[in-house]
Amino acid sequence: MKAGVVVFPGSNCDHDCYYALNSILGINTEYIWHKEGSVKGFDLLVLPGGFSYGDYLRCGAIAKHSPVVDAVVDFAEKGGHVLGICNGFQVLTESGLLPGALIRNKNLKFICEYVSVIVENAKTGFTSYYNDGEILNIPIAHMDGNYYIDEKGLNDLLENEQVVFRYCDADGGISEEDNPNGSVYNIAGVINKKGNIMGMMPHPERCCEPLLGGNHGYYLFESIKNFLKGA
Amino acid sequence: MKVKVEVRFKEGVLDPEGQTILNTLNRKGYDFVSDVRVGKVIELEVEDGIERYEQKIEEICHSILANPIIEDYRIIY
Amino acid sequence: MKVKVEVRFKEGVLDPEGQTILNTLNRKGYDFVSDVRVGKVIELEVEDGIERYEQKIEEICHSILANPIIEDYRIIY
Amino acid sequence: MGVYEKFKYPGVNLKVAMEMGLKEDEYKNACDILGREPNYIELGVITAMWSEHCSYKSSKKHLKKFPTEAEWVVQGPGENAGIIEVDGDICACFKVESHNHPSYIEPYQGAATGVGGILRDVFTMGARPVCAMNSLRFGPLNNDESVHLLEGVVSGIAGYGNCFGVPTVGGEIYFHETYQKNPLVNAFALGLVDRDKIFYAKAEGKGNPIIYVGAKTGKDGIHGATMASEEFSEESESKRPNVQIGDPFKEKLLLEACLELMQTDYIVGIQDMGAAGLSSSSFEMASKSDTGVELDLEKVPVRETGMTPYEIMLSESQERMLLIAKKGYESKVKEIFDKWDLDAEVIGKVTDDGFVRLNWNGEEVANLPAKSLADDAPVYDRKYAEPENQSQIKNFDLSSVDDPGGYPAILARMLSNPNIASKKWVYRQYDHMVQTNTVFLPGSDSALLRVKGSNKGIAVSSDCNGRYCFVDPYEGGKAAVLESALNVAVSGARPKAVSDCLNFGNPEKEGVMWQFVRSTDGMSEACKILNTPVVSGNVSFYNETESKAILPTPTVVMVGVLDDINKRIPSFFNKRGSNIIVAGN
Ligand SMILES: Nc1ncnc2c1ncn2[C@@H]1O[C@H](COP(=O)(O)OP(=O)(O)O)[C@@H](O)[C@H]1O
Repeated sequence: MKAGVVVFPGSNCDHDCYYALNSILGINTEYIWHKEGSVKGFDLLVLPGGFSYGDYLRCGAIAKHSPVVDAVVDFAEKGGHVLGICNGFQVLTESGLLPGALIRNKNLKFICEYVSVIVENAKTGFTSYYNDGEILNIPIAHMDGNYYIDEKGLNDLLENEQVVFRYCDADGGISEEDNPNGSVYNIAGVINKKGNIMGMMPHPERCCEPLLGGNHGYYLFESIKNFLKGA
Repeated sequence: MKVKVEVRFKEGVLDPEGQTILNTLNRKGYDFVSDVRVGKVIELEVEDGIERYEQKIEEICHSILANPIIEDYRIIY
Repeated sequence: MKVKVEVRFKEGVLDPEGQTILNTLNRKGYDFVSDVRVGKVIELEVEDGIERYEQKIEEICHSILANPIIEDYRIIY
Repeated sequence: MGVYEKFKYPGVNLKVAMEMGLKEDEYKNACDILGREPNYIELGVITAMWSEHCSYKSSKKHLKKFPTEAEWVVQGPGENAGIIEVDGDICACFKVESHNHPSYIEPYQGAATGVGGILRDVFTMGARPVCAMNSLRFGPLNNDESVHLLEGVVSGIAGYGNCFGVPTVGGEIYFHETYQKNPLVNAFALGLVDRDKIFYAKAEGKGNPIIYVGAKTGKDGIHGATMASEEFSEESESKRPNVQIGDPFKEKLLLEACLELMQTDYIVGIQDMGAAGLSSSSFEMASKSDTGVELDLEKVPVRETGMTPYEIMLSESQERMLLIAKKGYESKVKEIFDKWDLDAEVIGKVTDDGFVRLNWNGEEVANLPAKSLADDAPVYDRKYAEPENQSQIKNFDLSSVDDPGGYPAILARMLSNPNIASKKWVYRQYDHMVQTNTVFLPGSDSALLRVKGSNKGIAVSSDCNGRYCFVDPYEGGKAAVLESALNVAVSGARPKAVSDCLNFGNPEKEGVMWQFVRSTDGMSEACKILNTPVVSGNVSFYNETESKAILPTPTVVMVGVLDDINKRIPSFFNKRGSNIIVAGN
């Protein structure tokens, strides 16, 4: 398989995603420049974290107008697998590939720390190496990670098992207290109905090695690598 | 000439910045304020002859300046 | 009743957000736009009888809503 | 009509020069060097260049005593940042710098642009920044002003560093009443660079083009360097320059474009535009290389119409660089900056006559000898003397402190003191993990980074106890070096070199100057004994408001190298049942 990491001006987790995919998981990986109009030959696209276009106007709002995003949309519509992490998740909601929107954290501050999230759906291509109900220790680092969706939208998500990760406490308990940013239903990550586009605020690429304090993120990449094996 | 666009959260979407300002105001004793909503105002400097551009400005607002899932906009000429 | 306050960068102060939006608009072919400035609009819901509060609202703008060193504000009743 | 009539620049005499900030003898000295009176633009340039901030005129003499050499030192003081060897060809490039005055005026932007400035210092040398730190001082948190400053500064640092994508991996923060109207914001950055890819501020090769890259020039911070060299007063409030606004997004693009350019062989030298903007960058490049430069100021990209040559020379707009390309490669350079959507404009060329010549639409508006202005900048041997009440301060009677009632109460009081309490509120706002190198997160004694492609690690700690320094500046200076070295050492790393930021009051006062001299004596002593040379640093004087000086605060940032990242030692208890051993006395 071959993975591509999209680079927008202002992306700053592009190197980290590349390192995780290429050096740690041994996946053949290339960068894709935002002015590229085509993404042929890739099996997985990763939209990395950072501040595309300075996050001016709204996070992800300007990146959505890059030529590469048209190509990403096309790729996704044809069933290609896309993972948006943090700013990448924001780009996916802005461009309508995933439902909902990400607004300013309820405390209005940037938050960088390890949090606990519970795996709500381990049946996706991105999460098959986890178990339902498993608790992951994984870092977040964002200013606008407060997931918003209206009630009807939320019901749709629940009905179709599209909520993949939720913020929780160390034992998996879910309350407002363990919701770092104010997200509706403590949502930390969602997937589209078809199961090929996932967005998440936590950074799996930051916890792929014990040296950095944890490797729970490793298994997410291992899942998708295995899922796309032979592709 | 200038065109102003006001973008703000739809009713029903929580506005954390507005809430924080409201709390500050009330804490400081300005209790005649009962709600605060924060939005953006984007001022565009455009060529004269606005009639020609009205549709395009609408397009800009819809596709770039506002996110219709959470925001409303208003164009002020 | 509602009072609106517009806050924006003073003339001459760099507005990186406005510049970035301008570049995007031009790149997308909206080249009739020659400048963009971004500000905030803050809507306060206040008790009726605004006359009593005018001075306090001025105070709020000056000390909380705007940063007079880099921003100007305008109150719209 | 010539430029001088057009822009109505006043004639120059001693009075005008003094109003701008030059001292009488400095003005005379300038006239001697030129062999004539300077014109108005020249005067502005000289005043900025000779400001305390740019010229180190009060500190130069004393900084000489720092040890600056060791086998592993690749670049000592005098460049944009210092460089040491980490592992073979992999080198670390670092520096700490103050942004105190701007942060008091506008905490968010002041701190943000402080971070931006130090990052540029590091990447102008070819290094990709891999971590940032900061050392902060505020008044006690019992009043709105301090809270406002703290919140603004912390979010400014976060706003800039997070967007730029450099992890802010640690720092220190301390509260004391003397910082109430003089908060300190010292920003540190460290980058990695290969030994053969280090770049210098060289303007060599007659006829080589001088290219301006990055953001456009606006009226930001004109005379900022001069302001940073004065005490705060009502009057300086009114002279306040336009606040500089940082654009971390643009800086990130500038970083990527510069590093991409540095992989080519199109360029000869590069220098960031920091304090005193185009003035100091062009002079430094010309004087260091014994060449000259000629600039056509009307070609400088500007943000506003109607900017004058004077304003262009003194603007402190952020996110700009000056680079010298090889002749014939102009369009290649432009191509790279185009790719990153940045301006790149040829604004002049290198000459060989030793002068900096400034033109405006063909008219020569200034002509200054580069080397003599730089080398003959004033140097002061300021008087210093121990303050009369120093022994009283030193012989403070500890028994006069009230006893809160037993150890539990003492512990509770200590832990609730903001100086000792957890700093999580601060570092939670900083992205401290981006780039996936941070092995010890904030909350540890020192930050520890792994170096991709090497087995080694880099440990960094920033420390200074201003109260020690106040009681005994000599011992305090020593202690600052020692504390930071110990913090680095307990992670398992060997302390290697220091960058320092010397924050003091008004050096024209003998007591303040005494604190400065004694602190730096102490630091030198400790650095010599530990064999940790000083490779970069910065001096910030005039940290006084209404004649009250801050505590002497010589911030020390120690950088150490851990030979095997697997042999690191965390600073927390790891297992129940471990033995606890106290070492030392
Ligand atoms: N301004 C700051 N920015 C980032 N981290 C900070 C800051 N101030 C303190 N820290 C972090 O908080 C932790 C505790 O700091 P401090 O109380 O100074 O510790 P110590 O006294 O052990 O040196 C350290 O890891 C330090 O890096």
